[in-house]
Amino acid sequence: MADADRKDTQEQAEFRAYCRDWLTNNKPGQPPVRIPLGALELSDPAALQWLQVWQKSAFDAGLVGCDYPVEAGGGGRNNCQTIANQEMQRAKTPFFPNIIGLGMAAPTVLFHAQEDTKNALLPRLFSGEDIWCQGFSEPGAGSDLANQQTFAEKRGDSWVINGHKVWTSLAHFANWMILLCRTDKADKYNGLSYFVVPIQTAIGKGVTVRPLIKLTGETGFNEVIFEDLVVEDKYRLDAVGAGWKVAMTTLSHERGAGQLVTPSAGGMTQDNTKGANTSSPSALIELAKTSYRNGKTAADDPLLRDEIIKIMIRQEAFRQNQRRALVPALIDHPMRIPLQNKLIGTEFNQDLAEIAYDIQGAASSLYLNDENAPGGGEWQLAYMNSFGVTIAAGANEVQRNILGERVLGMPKSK
Amino acid sequence: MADADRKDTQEQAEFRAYCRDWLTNNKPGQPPVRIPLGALELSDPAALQWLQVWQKSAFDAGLVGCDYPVEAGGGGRNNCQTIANQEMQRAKTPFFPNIIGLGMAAPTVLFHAQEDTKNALLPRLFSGEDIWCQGFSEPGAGSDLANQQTFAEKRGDSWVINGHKVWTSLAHFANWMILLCRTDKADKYNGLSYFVVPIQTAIGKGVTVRPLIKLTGETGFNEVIFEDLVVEDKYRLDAVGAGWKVAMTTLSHERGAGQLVTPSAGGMTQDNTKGANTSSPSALIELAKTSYRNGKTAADDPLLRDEIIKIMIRQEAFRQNQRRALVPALIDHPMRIPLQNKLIGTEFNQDLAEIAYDIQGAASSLYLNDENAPGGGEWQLAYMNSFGVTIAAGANEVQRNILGERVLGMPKSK
Amino acid sequence: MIEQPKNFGFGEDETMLRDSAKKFFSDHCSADKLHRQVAGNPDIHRNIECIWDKGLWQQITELGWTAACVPEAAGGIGMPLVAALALAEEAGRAAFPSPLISTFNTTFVLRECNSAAANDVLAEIAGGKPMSLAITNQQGSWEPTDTDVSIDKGQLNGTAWFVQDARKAEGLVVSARSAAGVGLYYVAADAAGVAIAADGIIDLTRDQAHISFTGVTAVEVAAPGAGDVALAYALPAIQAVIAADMVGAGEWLLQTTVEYANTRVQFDRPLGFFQAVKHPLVNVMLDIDRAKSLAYSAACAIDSDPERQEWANTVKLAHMAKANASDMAVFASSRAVQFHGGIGFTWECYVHLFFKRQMHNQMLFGDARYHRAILADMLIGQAA
Amino acid sequence: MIEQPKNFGFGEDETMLRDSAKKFFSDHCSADKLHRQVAGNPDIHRNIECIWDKGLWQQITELGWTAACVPEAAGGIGMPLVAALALAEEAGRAAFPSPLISTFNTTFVLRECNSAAANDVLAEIAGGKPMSLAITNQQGSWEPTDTDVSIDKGQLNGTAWFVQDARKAEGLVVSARSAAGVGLYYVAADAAGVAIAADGIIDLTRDQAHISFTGVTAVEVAAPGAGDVALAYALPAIQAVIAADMVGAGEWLLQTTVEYANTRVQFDRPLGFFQAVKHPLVNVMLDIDRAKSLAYSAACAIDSDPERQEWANTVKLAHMAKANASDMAVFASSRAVQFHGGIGFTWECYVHLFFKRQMHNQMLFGDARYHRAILADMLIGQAA
Repeated sequence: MADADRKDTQEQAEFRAYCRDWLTNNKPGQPPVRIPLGALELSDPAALQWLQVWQKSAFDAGLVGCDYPVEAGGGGRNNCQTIANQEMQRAKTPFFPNIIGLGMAAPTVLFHAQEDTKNALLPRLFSGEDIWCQGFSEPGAGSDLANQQTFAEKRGDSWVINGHKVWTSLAHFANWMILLCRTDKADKYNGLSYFVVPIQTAIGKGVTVRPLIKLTGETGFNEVIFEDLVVEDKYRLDAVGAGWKVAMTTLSHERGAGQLVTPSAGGMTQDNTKGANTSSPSALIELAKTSYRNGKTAADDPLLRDEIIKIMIRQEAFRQNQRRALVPALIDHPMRIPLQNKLIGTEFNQDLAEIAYDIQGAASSLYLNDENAPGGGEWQLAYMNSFGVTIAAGANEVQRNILGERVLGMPKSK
Repeated sequence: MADADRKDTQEQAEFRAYCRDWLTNNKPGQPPVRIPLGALELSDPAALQWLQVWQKSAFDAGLVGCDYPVEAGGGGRNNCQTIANQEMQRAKTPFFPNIIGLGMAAPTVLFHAQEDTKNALLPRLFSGEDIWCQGFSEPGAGSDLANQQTFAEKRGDSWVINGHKVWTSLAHFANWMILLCRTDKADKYNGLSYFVVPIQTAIGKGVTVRPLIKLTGETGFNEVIFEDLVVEDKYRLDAVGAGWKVAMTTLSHERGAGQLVTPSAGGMTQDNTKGANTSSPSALIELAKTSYRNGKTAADDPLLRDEIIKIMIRQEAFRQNQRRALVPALIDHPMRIPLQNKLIGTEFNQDLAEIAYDIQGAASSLYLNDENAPGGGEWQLAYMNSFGVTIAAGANEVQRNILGERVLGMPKSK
Repeated sequence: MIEQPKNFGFGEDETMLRDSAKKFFSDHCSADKLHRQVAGNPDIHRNIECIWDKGLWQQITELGWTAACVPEAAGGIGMPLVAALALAEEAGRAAFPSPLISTFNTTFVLRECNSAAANDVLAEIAGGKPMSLAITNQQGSWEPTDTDVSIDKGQLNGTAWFVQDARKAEGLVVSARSAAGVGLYYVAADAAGVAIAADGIIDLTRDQAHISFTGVTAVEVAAPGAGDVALAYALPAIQAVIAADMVGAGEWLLQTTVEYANTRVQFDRPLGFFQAVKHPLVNVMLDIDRAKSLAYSAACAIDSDPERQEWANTVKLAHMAKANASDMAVFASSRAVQFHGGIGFTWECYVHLFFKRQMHNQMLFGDARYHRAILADMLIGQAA
Repeated sequence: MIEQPKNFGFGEDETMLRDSAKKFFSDHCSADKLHRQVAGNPDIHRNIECIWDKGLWQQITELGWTAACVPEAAGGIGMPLVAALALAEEAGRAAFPSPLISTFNTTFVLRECNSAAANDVLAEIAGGKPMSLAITNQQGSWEPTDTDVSIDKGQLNGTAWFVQDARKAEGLVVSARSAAGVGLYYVAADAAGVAIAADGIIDLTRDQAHISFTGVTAVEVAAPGAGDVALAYALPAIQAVIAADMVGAGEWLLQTTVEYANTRVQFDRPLGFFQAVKHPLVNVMLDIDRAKSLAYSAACAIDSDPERQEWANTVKLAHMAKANASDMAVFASSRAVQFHGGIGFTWECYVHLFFKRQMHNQMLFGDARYHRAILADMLIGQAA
């Protein structure tokens, strides 16, 4: 389904033309270093910096935050972010590095922060000058998110925070964190509050960021430890005790089920970034045509052909699901498709990369540090990384609970 | 794996020779009517009668109950039932009709009944003269077996039984029932007691048997309603309140995990019984070689070939599991393999028959009443019937709980 | 690049038609009533029957359902294919016994014939005459060029197999081979030389037959060499409509099973508490949504592209829709029976009606593996 | 009909050997120690290393492991193959970094060569010399007749790919083609003209290389035309041994994940309470048991049938064992990471060591689909 296969409003059509024009004349060029598959895999500061420059130029051109209010640095448009996203995809631009800021922090700040805080933070968030991270997970609060132990204590006009966050992607680069924590130990859900916290300026002064190493060998996420960090009350979002409600705004956007469309660029092929595009079945077909498995071309194996087609059907269905989700006459429950997206998307990527193992046969043993690895070893890396997302943001087991309970109306499983 | 691929004890070797000799000289001959796939599908009295004659002749020859005590009608041998079973399988005999008697009632009666009751009941059970059924399931007690509502009240020396049993296979033919019921409403597990009940003689006098129709259109199981049925106390097994423990003896044998090997004949090919042997991958291959699917021979389709091989691997693994289960050095937990058998066996049959649908293509629409149906439509019948066993005797969801809890030591899921 | 409507072309008219279908089925075709109608005789060796309610068919035709997708030029309403899909989806949700789907499929084929004779038949369909296709050979091939019927000197001879709703149809479109290729021919179901031999099928909501033609005089609706082309052009619409029927039936199975799981208590909890029940049902839902999105996108692609400029994309979407829907149909049926437990295994539980319809649907016009194999050749290229 | 022992031939000697292996690994190769040993440098672009403990290898050879399956005539102990399986299973359970499996595989090939030269090499294996096979071409073919190495005038030229434990092996058995067919040749790993180019592999417990031979003088252990035959006869043993390694590693993954699920609390319950965790782990167990039963039955069939009277059955069992074990390895690994949650995604959690070994194992000597395709030709017959 091509981008233009939609009928635009007049505002959208004009904006689309503008975007296309701007993107034609403002190509980000070749990166000076290897760009990873996504923002969550960023570990090289040089890669980050190059991507930040790109995000800022896109923001300055009005392609980021299009539907946000003007006073918060947005474009004040209606349903135009999706147009900008389509055009950036079409132009095969690099992705935006401030993914957590754009996808989770921005809508949460918009809907729940005080006016001053909002207008102070959002422009630098959109431009990518500030990188954001998310302080939700804790050693004892993974899928059971409400089990927060990090504690914020009110002292005078400020809050003093102590606790331990884990799996914090991008914390090693982040200026700001969205933080869910406990303010009342007596009430699991109503005892939570939500803050935005300037962490980079506080490193060594109540904040410690320690890198965690993934099973792939990459860094990219972190532990963040708070020891008597003092945070001003103006950085609290919504009421004390309303943290769970605010977190739901964050999570609904994370799951693609929020009110606002996340600014997202991408589509730059891995040809440009020195590796395979491991989220694309077309790239898998290319791999199959050039890989030998047990001495034969993998693309000729009827069983692997069937696996590839199965996954292509899932990809096409995912696209058509997004399209149908916008047609009220053809959906029974407004959240039925949006709440599926995280589950479907992450399992798609996992299964796609798993097929690549069988396609490569013996060569699937090879990794990024082997010059003979098909596709540079990126498929194996992608398979391992795929578990990050089937686990994170509510493991997929929890996503299935959510769908069964909220959409199908079944009783809670816990 | 052929039967002889085992080293027999001397007793076993002699008994094997005896069985083989007897079976060579005592062939049951051709049935006069269609014999269904298994005893639980019996609905034609003529088929039952023919099978009863066969069971009695096998019992008279000493091939049934070989390892039971002589005074209970058994052969008093050691580990010889498995030899008789192998030889009956090899001789492709018909199955035994009294399957619930042999597989569930007999060991339960042996281990828990009073001596007189035991010796009175078992010989006619082994001979097949008495057919047995099982009164466990109720409308509100399926997988949750302990939720029994049928109530037995002690009045003088007897018990008065009221309640409603369902899914009772063979009740329409049965003389006896093993009955689990409640004797104390205050204690879920310790409030159960276990009886053997002569139901056929009580029909119209406290017992009503009503046929239930399966989704296949076949009859074969029933509702049994008790209204003030009076049962003598000698028919109680084990103590009042010990019903759950007694039921575990029944269930462990039903799951193939009991102390005693169930007498079982079988292997008579469906060629002799006017239909396909729908529990055999070889028969599936025959079907594939003679079926057209979308205009092509199904056996040439690489995807169906792979499905057939997958199921053949499961079949071979099941056989080799049984063999390994008897080698203490190669098993970690004594119940690990036996407790898998019900689950694996029933899903094997379901998946086997499901493949037959794709093999037959358009002709999979045809049923037993169509002369052009491949394999006489028996595969479609087998697929539908397969749900009977993935549901019955503790749905497979419950079987997986049992394995996770008893073998892997995981916490209870309920 | 063809511009497609944002809403799949599913506008107010289509929504009204669909909503009236919903009301029609809820008024006239409850599962309870359906069971009394078609499941009266469970006997496994019963005589082969053909049970449907012609009165309801009359009402349907008056509501314009058969005319919906007949072009205006042929006396129909000329609605887009997505309208037929909505009707098929509702029919599937009710497991409706009728020749509706067969008549739709015949419509799609005739629309591709571009002949006056075809338009005459289309006009009869618009007027409410039920029709079916007799285009499948004994080996169950869905290829447009395969047929066991031949035509010579205007007379049909041979047998067509797996004809759907054969005893409900009043007219048949038959594919037949001559030296010049495969053509399509119209015959009345009661014409001389037409012998309908009913099949004993599992699905209680349909009838099926093999039909032998012995010197049957027929009207040519597509010339030899043009008939298989017309069939090929109609196949994506046929696949999408059957997928929609499966989506409707799948949704009935899902919702009915969810309802049962929410009320049936075991171990002091409703079944739906247990993830062993909940998660597979969520997977059924995912499968249904995929199938539905693909089916409507295929239909919309057909509707949006009358010149077939992007025909390969249309064909792809339709194969994907049928493949996905077939797998879904098997899975949804199997889980519905399993999670209904003992009651699901009985004739009195309505689940079996839908189970059997889905197993029939999944093979109709090709099962999932068949469509994926075609897609593999399209999207990966022929294997060496 | 060959009579097979009831206990798979797994008697007292084999049990003792296995139990001593269990003790050895528990004393010397805890997961904790292993991680410190092989996972010191997580850098994704790290230099290619080959980490193993030669001291432990020395102990193993003293315990007689390498001699176990060398025939007595060649200076070995002559134990049945099931003994090697038990050692492989324990090695897999410890994810033991060593050339044990490669040396076993080389032993199985040399046993089929029936030459004095082969027996000389077997004697060296019995004495503790680690060996490996260089028999795979660049296209990763597992067929005995495929090789990229040629031999002419007693000299090897060409490259062998995917050589396991290449930098641990002191000797290599190389398959090479000449006009007369494929033969097998022994060369010392440090012979002139042998260039070992290490591969950057994911599995941290192995090393792998492609090895080029330039005018290397070699000792013939199987003549041209006999080498591929010897390889074909050795393959079932090789497949069974690798399956056993996977069974051991799978069991470690299962038990470790069960333990984690029983202690990790979420939503006020241990994870293992949830059927979404419990049932997949039960499925992992079923898969492991299938693979284990098939592997030991294949080994027992080889042990029981030296004359190869029922060779087709042996070949079948070995293909089944490897196919089942490969699928199990992928599934068990994937569920172990998933159910360990965030911690399972970290380098510090030992699960990744086994995950990576299993993904390597699953392709080694053919993945599941490869073996099933061969079985299809054997058991169904060639497709038209």
